[in-house]
Amino acid sequence: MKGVSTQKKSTGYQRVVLKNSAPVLENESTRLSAVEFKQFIITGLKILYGEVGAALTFDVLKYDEDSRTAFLRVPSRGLVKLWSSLTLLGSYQDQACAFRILQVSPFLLALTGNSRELQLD
Amino acid sequence: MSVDVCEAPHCQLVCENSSFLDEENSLVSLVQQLHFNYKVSLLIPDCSSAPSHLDSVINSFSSFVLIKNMPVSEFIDKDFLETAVYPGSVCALSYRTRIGEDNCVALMPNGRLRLSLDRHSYHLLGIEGKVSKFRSKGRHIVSVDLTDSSMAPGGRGYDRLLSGLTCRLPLTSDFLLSHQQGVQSCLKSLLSRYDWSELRPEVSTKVLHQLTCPSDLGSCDAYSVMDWLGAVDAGISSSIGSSSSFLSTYTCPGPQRMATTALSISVSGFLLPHHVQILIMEVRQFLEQSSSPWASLTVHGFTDNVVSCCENEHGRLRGGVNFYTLLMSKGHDYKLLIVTGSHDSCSP
Amino acid sequence: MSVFMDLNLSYTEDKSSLQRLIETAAQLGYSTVAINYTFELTKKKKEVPKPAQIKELFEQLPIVQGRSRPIRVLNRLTVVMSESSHFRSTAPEYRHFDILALQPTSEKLFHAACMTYDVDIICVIVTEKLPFHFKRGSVNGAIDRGVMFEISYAAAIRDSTMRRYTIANAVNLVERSKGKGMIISSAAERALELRGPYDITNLALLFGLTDQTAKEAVSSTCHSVVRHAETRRTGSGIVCTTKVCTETSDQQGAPVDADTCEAPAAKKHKTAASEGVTAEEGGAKATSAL
Amino acid sequence: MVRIKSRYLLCEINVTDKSRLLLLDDRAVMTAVRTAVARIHGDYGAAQCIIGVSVKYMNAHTGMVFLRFPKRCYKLLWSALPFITCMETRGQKIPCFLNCLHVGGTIRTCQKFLIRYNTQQLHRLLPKCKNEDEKHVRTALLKCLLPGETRETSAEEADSEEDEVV
Repeated sequence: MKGVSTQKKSTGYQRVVLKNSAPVLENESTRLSAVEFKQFIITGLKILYGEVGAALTFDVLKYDEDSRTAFLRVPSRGLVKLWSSLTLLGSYQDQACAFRILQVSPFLLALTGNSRELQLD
Repeated sequence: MSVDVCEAPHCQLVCENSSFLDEENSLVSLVQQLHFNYKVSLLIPDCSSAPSHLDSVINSFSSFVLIKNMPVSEFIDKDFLETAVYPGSVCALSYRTRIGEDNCVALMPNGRLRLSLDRHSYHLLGIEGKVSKFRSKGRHIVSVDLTDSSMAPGGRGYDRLLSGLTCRLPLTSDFLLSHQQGVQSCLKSLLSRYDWSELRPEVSTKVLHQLTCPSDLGSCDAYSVMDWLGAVDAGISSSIGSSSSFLSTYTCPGPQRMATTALSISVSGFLLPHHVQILIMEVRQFLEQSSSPWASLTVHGFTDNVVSCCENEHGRLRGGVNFYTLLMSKGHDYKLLIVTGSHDSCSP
Repeated sequence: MSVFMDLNLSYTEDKSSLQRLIETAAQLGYSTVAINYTFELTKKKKEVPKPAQIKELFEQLPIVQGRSRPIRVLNRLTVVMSESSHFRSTAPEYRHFDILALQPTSEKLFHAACMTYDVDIICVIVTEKLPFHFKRGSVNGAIDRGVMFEISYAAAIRDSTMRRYTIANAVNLVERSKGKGMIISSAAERALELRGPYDITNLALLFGLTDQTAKEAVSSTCHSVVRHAETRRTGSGIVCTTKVCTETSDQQGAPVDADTCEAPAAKKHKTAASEGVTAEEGGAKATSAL
Repeated sequence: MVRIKSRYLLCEINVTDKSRLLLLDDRAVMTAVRTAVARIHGDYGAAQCIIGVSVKYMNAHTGMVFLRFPKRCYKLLWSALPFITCMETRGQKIPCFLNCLHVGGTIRTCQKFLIRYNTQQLHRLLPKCKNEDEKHVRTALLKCLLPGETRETSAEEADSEEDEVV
């Protein structure tokens, strides 16, 4: 019988996933495709962190056009940058907008089991 | 970039390879120790419908009740102590309270009552507790063993707690309550006094078609396994891009194969560890008979839970994540992945 | 850690937009908000505004997201001060407000605000380059007195130049105060300028705050401000009422209980709002004496 | 009294046409630095540039510049310097690049380094000299080593003294 237990401490590798309902636009009828969505976030990064920020790699894992909800994945060292640039993004094509970050977790798996989403009654 | 902006959240993943046949495996104790489970999700590849016995186990998760506006002092009510606490097997957790922000309460089956209080409430209650480990300013954890002799009704400790909870700090909250033998029969008198509703755990079954999965899940590293399972759970796998795609570079880890069907079942609610245990046994049995090479079971705990694994304190600033994944393969071997994370995961 | 607060929602005449603002704040998970009235004494005719009654705004206050309690709404007055005569500490008009804030525009006034004026919050200008340098002495003086500094972020969302000034001024302040005694609020005029508390915690990292102080900036430090305001309004906490329950007074009488009841109260926090503490202590003693 | 910690960067402005170096002034350099930082690091970088960043000394003849950055973010700001390709002054664009020679905690160390560096440069140039000029160069070199040190120090020590004290 083997019972090996290993401990791993993640350092550089780790990824962080954000689930964000994004963006809440002033004009509800505006539609955003996945590519436009990513482009928009890159613009935001570029505004706040310049060309260095625009070079940050992140993935749009899933994007739902109707609800404008997306799963983003970013290396953990880029989390603060990406998150803060989303926070400070205030307008999309001259209309006010806001990103609402729903959940942040080092594991994608944790995003599907958020007990705060439990709605009873 | 200056240090502050590059700071990475860190978190630990404990990975354990063992076998069910190993007498010393820690699985049973781990499952039993996590009292407050929010969601169990199960993924079985190469399987299109759950066999009846597995199905019945999934549907046998006991129902729980939501009691509104109940004072915490009800937990040390003499009747309640005798019918529910002393025999054990009752679980209660304050609902719609957030750890780190509000006062949270948890009652564990072993009769321990744990309160996470802010400074002000802590001083009002006047029961000794510990300062929260997570440096949250002024947060205190009060832990009382209700089965202790001094906590028997009439005892000095009991009186103090009672006066604390009824007079100085009349804490009320919504509670989720679950009982191994069914709540209604055991706690009739309690329920009669409050507004309550009985709820059944929600079961959802999905059959996934043409799922790309790693051909050898066991040999992949733990992080990619977790990522992949998460992707499947979130429904991302179907839109997985290539490594050069603009939108996403996420790919299935390792050598791939296509599973024609896969079964994904999730149960969410207020689940008792006892039932999780039964489910694990059932899946084990199922694996031995079926053609599926492995099955994965993920158990998510409640985020706003005062206690985490091994009765340690759970705090969101450092332990927002609390879940474990069990990868079971044929031949009674399993791989257990526990996240003992220390990242302030966020869900506003 | 206590609940999340946003102590600065700009007041607008438009009732529905103000309602929307408060609803959004509740939705984002803020448990307490303050409606801010800005008062600038430039033209002589201007009078101190009268706060709107919260009851008139809402029949029923919106429920905080994920909780079962309604949001708490306070009123706050910000006095923009370019001359020392602009702020009259005893003005009866100020009494209508729960929280009193001051925005000094020169170094001298900043120092005076930090050291002497009886206010709860000192606002840091974020829309332009700081007209003066923060002196460590003034900053520490304010922190010792329990007066907090406020950075608001809505300007940073609106405009790129202001974003630079917001970050620069905030960084400058944090450097002097080491992140202590700082609150971050929105100063939002529209609902879309509000951000969630966790977003702000993350944003505060850019200002040079640590994880811990960043979180405090939207929670416990704000709590201290509210407490400080309560004490200021109740005359240094001399007059303070506490709920006393009579049912179990027999148990209270036991000497052991009286001791334990008092002990934690005595070693209470020596935070900024120390006056508030004495008030509570008095309350606790009163309870145990019964 | 707590000092605001700064870092001083000693940079050399390299231009193709040496004569145009004289057109540059403090302001041109500062603007070039600010623009580069804003481009490379965006608003966040630009915000760090608002307080505590300045051109402390500039020698238009040799193209030497002392830049002062706050210590907490000097690496961030420094990383934008290589992206400066030209400077604008009096309506003219001067193509150039900045070469950072030394980073010091005080102006004094930077200045000491500069003198040593200039001496080295002279030594390097020495073999190239024709015989007639050699004498002149030698004397110049000696001057640079001993009296030069006192001469330049007096000019800049005042600068390092006025290191911001708050």
